[in-house]
Amino acid sequence: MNDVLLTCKNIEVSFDGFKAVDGVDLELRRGEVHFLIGPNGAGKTTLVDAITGLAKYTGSVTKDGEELRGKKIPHIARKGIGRTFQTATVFENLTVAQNLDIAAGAGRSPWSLLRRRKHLPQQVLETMERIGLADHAGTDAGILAHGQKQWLEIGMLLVGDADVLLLDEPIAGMGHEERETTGKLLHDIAADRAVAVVEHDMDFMRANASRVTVLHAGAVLAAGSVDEVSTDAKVQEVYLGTSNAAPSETAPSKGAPSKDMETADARVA
Amino acid sequence: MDMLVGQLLTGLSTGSILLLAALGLSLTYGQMGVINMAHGEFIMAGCYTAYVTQQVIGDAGVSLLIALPIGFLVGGLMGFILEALLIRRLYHRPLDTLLVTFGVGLILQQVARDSFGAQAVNVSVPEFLRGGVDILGTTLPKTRLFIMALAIVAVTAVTLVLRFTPAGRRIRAVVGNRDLAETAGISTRKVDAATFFIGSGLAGIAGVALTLIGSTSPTTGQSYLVDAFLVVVAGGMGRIKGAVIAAVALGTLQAVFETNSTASLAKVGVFIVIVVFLQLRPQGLFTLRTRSLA
Amino acid sequence: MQNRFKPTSRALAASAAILIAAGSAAACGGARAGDETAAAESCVDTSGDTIKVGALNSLSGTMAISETTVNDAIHLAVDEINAAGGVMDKQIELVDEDGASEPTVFAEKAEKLIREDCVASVFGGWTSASRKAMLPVFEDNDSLLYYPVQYEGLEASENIFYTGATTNQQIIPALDYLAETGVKSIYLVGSDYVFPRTANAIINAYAAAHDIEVLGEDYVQLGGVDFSTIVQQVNASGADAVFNTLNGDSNVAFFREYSNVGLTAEEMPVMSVSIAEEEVGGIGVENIEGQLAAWNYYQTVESDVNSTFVEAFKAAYGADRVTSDPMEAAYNSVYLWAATVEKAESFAVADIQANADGVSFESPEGTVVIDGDNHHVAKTARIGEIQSDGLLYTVWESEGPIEPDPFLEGYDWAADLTVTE
Amino acid sequence: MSAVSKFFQSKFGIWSGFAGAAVALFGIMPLLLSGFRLGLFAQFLCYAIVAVGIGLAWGRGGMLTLGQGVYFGMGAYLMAMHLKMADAEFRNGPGAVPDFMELAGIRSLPAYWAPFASPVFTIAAILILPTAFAVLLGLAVFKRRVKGAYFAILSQALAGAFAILLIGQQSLGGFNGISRFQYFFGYTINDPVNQQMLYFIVAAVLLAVVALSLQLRRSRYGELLVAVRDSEERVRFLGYDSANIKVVAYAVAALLASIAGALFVPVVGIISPASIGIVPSIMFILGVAIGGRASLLGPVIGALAVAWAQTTLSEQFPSAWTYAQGLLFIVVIALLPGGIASIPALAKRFRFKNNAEAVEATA
Repeated sequence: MNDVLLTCKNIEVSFDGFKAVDGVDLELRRGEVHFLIGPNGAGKTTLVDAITGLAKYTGSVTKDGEELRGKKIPHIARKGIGRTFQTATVFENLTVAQNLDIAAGAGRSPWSLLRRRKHLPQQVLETMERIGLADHAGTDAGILAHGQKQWLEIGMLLVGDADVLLLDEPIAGMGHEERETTGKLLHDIAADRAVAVVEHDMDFMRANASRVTVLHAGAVLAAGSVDEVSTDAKVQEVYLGTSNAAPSETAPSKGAPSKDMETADARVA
Repeated sequence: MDMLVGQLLTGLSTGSILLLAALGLSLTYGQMGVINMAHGEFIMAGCYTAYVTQQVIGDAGVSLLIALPIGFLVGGLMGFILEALLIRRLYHRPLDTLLVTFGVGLILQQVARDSFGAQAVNVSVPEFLRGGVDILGTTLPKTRLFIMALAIVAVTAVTLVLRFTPAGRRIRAVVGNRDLAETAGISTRKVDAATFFIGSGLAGIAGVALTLIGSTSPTTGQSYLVDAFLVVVAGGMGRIKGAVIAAVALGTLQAVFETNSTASLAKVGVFIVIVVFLQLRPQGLFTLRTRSLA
Repeated sequence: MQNRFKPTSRALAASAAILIAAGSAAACGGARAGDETAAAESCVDTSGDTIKVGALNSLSGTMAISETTVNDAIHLAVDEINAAGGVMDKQIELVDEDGASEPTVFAEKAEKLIREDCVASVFGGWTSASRKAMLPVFEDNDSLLYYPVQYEGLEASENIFYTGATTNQQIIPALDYLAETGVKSIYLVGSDYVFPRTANAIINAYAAAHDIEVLGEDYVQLGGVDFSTIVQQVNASGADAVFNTLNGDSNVAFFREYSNVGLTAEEMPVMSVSIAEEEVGGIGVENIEGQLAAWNYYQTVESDVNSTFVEAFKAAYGADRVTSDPMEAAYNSVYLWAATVEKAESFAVADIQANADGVSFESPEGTVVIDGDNHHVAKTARIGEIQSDGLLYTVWESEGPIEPDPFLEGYDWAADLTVTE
Repeated sequence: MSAVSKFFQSKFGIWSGFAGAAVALFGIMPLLLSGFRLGLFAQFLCYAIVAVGIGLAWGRGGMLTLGQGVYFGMGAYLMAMHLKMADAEFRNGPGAVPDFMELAGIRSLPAYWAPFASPVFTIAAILILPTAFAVLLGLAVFKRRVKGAYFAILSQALAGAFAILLIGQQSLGGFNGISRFQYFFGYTINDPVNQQMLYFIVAAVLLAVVALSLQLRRSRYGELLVAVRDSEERVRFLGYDSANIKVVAYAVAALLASIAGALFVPVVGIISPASIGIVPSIMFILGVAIGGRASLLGPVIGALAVAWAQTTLSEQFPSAWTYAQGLLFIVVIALLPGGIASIPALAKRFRFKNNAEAVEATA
């Protein structure tokens, strides 16, 4: 179960001389829900950008032995690396089924693209069940609830056969029940995939992380299990010493997640 | 050698005209991400401002100097109204803004036609700008030197305002990161209005100045607009420095093409150069925001 | 659901296909190349006490500036003729159409005037493009167009009467004048379209035969307003004169640049063929004073007919209005048509064509006479100088009307230029 | 979904829609309109064909192409060259110089004209050349991720440059363009029966083009195109090369414009740079916007409506028409971005909202 799906070595990203990511090593393994946490500006999203081909970097990202640095975004996506965005990005004018069908078809031949869809592919139907949107197949994605959009976006990665999922704040704006469902979904899909989650919500992290990497100022501060990380002195210093900085980075729209790591919410835990 | 100097000077002169026409456009694009197709008509409004001022005052020299600030106000006010009535409401629809402002331009042209007649009107060149000056064997009309000077003044003024005044800092903050600026307590709405006022006012000034060398008719703005757009496209939208370099480069290119072939082919040549240039430096990449794709 | 409807939808598809096929088959019976086709039947109604004619000018778009004045002149002539009793005792009813400055619209509206409004003839057109667009319409429907603007020649249609100057009534006299005044070298500047290109071809041939050196030939696109490079080159060439075939707004920019670099009419006169009284205002008299233009008519032409015409025009349209060559030619064209109708005692196209030769009119520019062979008009050529009041004054005029020669067949040096149809 | 729209989305509905349109175009219109008006209508139908392409590229694909005049012009000039060659050949034998060239002083046929004596070559050129040009330009632009307003401005500059280039070409009639065509593939154009045939051809092409557009919209490609319009980056992160998707729609739009231009020439009898520059190109957009850019029939209806209004209104009120055009741009795009086609849906939503409130009130 411990096979490594994605290996990042010494990733560096700089914008105009400012190093947003400064020598990060990361391994994503099948079966794990790997949380990336850290204060604002720690380089979490930038790291995801680098892996998915959006930001230029030095260092190396390999998957199945192939070096991905310098490859184009669509190529990396077809290698099985999928990502979501902080604001759920789905095709609002298309239905749930259409969204998933598009996501399932990146390898389709031009000829089949030009024909009408006769019936939905099996994996689309299965995924709709899995993300709880089977009843909404014909609903325009634009009128889905906030949380449903995020599930749909995850679903789109699933039907596209991505086995490395990079999720950027997947529970932003979700209520308690939705979080719980999302947590279950993450573990469910991580069974045969590697899942990385960029998240600020510490309760959610505690409840769901199989492994945690803490980033600070573009570098890895600590890595390990939840317990290892939460007892790490450096981490406590970063989070407690600047206790205002960490939570405030989460967008105001997120509601008010618990302020620090110690006050665990019973219902989620 | 003389030939080359002549072409360079002509290029500089054409470039400064392009720059005057494009400066405001570049500013408003950088600020709000919208293309204002009525910009040409703001230039035309500046032309007619010069005409009316001269009709009222009589003396060509005095009226030119008075018309410059009035033209700025007239253009600026038109831009301010356009921003408040339409552009603000179409904020997330840049392509629609482009078409809507095209409609505004059509109407403004017809208004000019109905109030001043379709025939071009004459704005006299003041005595002190008549004639030419010999520079390195090339005669440059004084009017063109005046426009060059005006372009330099305008660019300097805009740069200084952006850099050293509180309002300018706010504008730069919004151009840099709109959301962040908003969180920092800057009223982006007010800044938008101010930028549009300044950008359109620059069009008004350009209009006043262009009466010195061109015609003043309802379609005057159209003849500058496409070239101005190309300057903005090539210079990188919203970058004053880019606009300056692009204007001068395009002006020189135009002059060189024109000397060696025909003026018509020069236009086509410039277009091809821009498409090739965009292959090397596509701007689409810089506009992408990574955190959200909305 | 879908299955149940399938047979029906097939049937519908089939019926649609049959319909299309039937429609196309019915259409295939049309005339093929080489077949003799009868021209469309004329629908002109000559039974009442009015007769309809059309005026087709650009009332909107870029050409509206010039063409509305022509429209005014046509209206003036029609009103005068009606006041004097009409044509063959019928009042003229004028149908206005807007060519919108677009050749396709001219073609479309010409067809409408002929086929829907059933006009006896049409007056109008300005640009060569509009005339070329209308020409097939008038030929196909066998109707008549009176075209009032000077043009590049090399055309003679049975269905068009050209009442403006052709090249030998404007460009060649202008060159003669320049040669007479001792010009030995010229520079050619023009807008990039057919008239300047044709004119410059003629000028080059003339220059070669008359020992005049052509020092340069430059074109800007229509509407182009940047003349820095061209004026630099003109200035550097040191030519004795400039021959200007620019059009519209380009003239404004050109003359401003020209006077801004310090060039004057004394040093290097500019002979223009597209600047009339109305354009002078926009260019600014101070930029163009003393420069030359070649036309057949100026508002200042001294004759009783002209002073009556100018007075009538100002009375009808305002004292500040000026009259110009194309307006006068359009005004003439209505009278020439009326005179031809009276002579033929018929409104029919064939009768007008048969009787046109020799029809004359005492016009503001002097006597004009229709040439029945090429449908052009004999006209007096005049060189004018622009003076400080913005008007043009005759400095030279031809001895009497010049016979039109659209294909320049009477000029040996032009033999290489022209082809006869 | 209302019963009506459901009906028209069913197979039967689509077929009967096409059959109805065919009956109207082939049966009713020729009876209703005089020969002249029918010719005018054929001209409008040509604009409608362009509009279908713009609807695809802009409405579905989000590419605001302000330069469709370029492709319209290519098709038109290619066809005009053939017609002129055929005319000249008929009058003066093979290799003869078309009449307008004689007048421009061109004595021998330019080499690039020669192949257009062949009708097959001409038709192939009309279909292939503009499309290939659009593919090349599209790849150059979209691969480098030039989009949005940048693309709009570039396409507009292209139209400007193209018109200027044409004006400078005396061997293509320069500013005057090419006019005076006698024969259309052997048939005399100036013959009422043949003019009706031309109209039928244009109408049939329009129906075919609408069918093509319908198929593209309903295909997976059509969904993908909308996805690219709404969120191009998301599509790329799903593993698609979005540039290719856009290029296809752009090229199809170019192809349709070219076909429309080719038909325009025999119908109207003239093509000149005035019909293809910046302003005509942006006017193509107006009809599409008014009708409803993203709908199937909206662009067709909008293009017909604008062309009709232009012809009738500008006769009576030339200056008022310019105001109307400007106002239409502002009002339709700012207030009714979905165009006429969105009115039923808006009305329905309004009714639905009222009903829902009523239900809530009683509950």
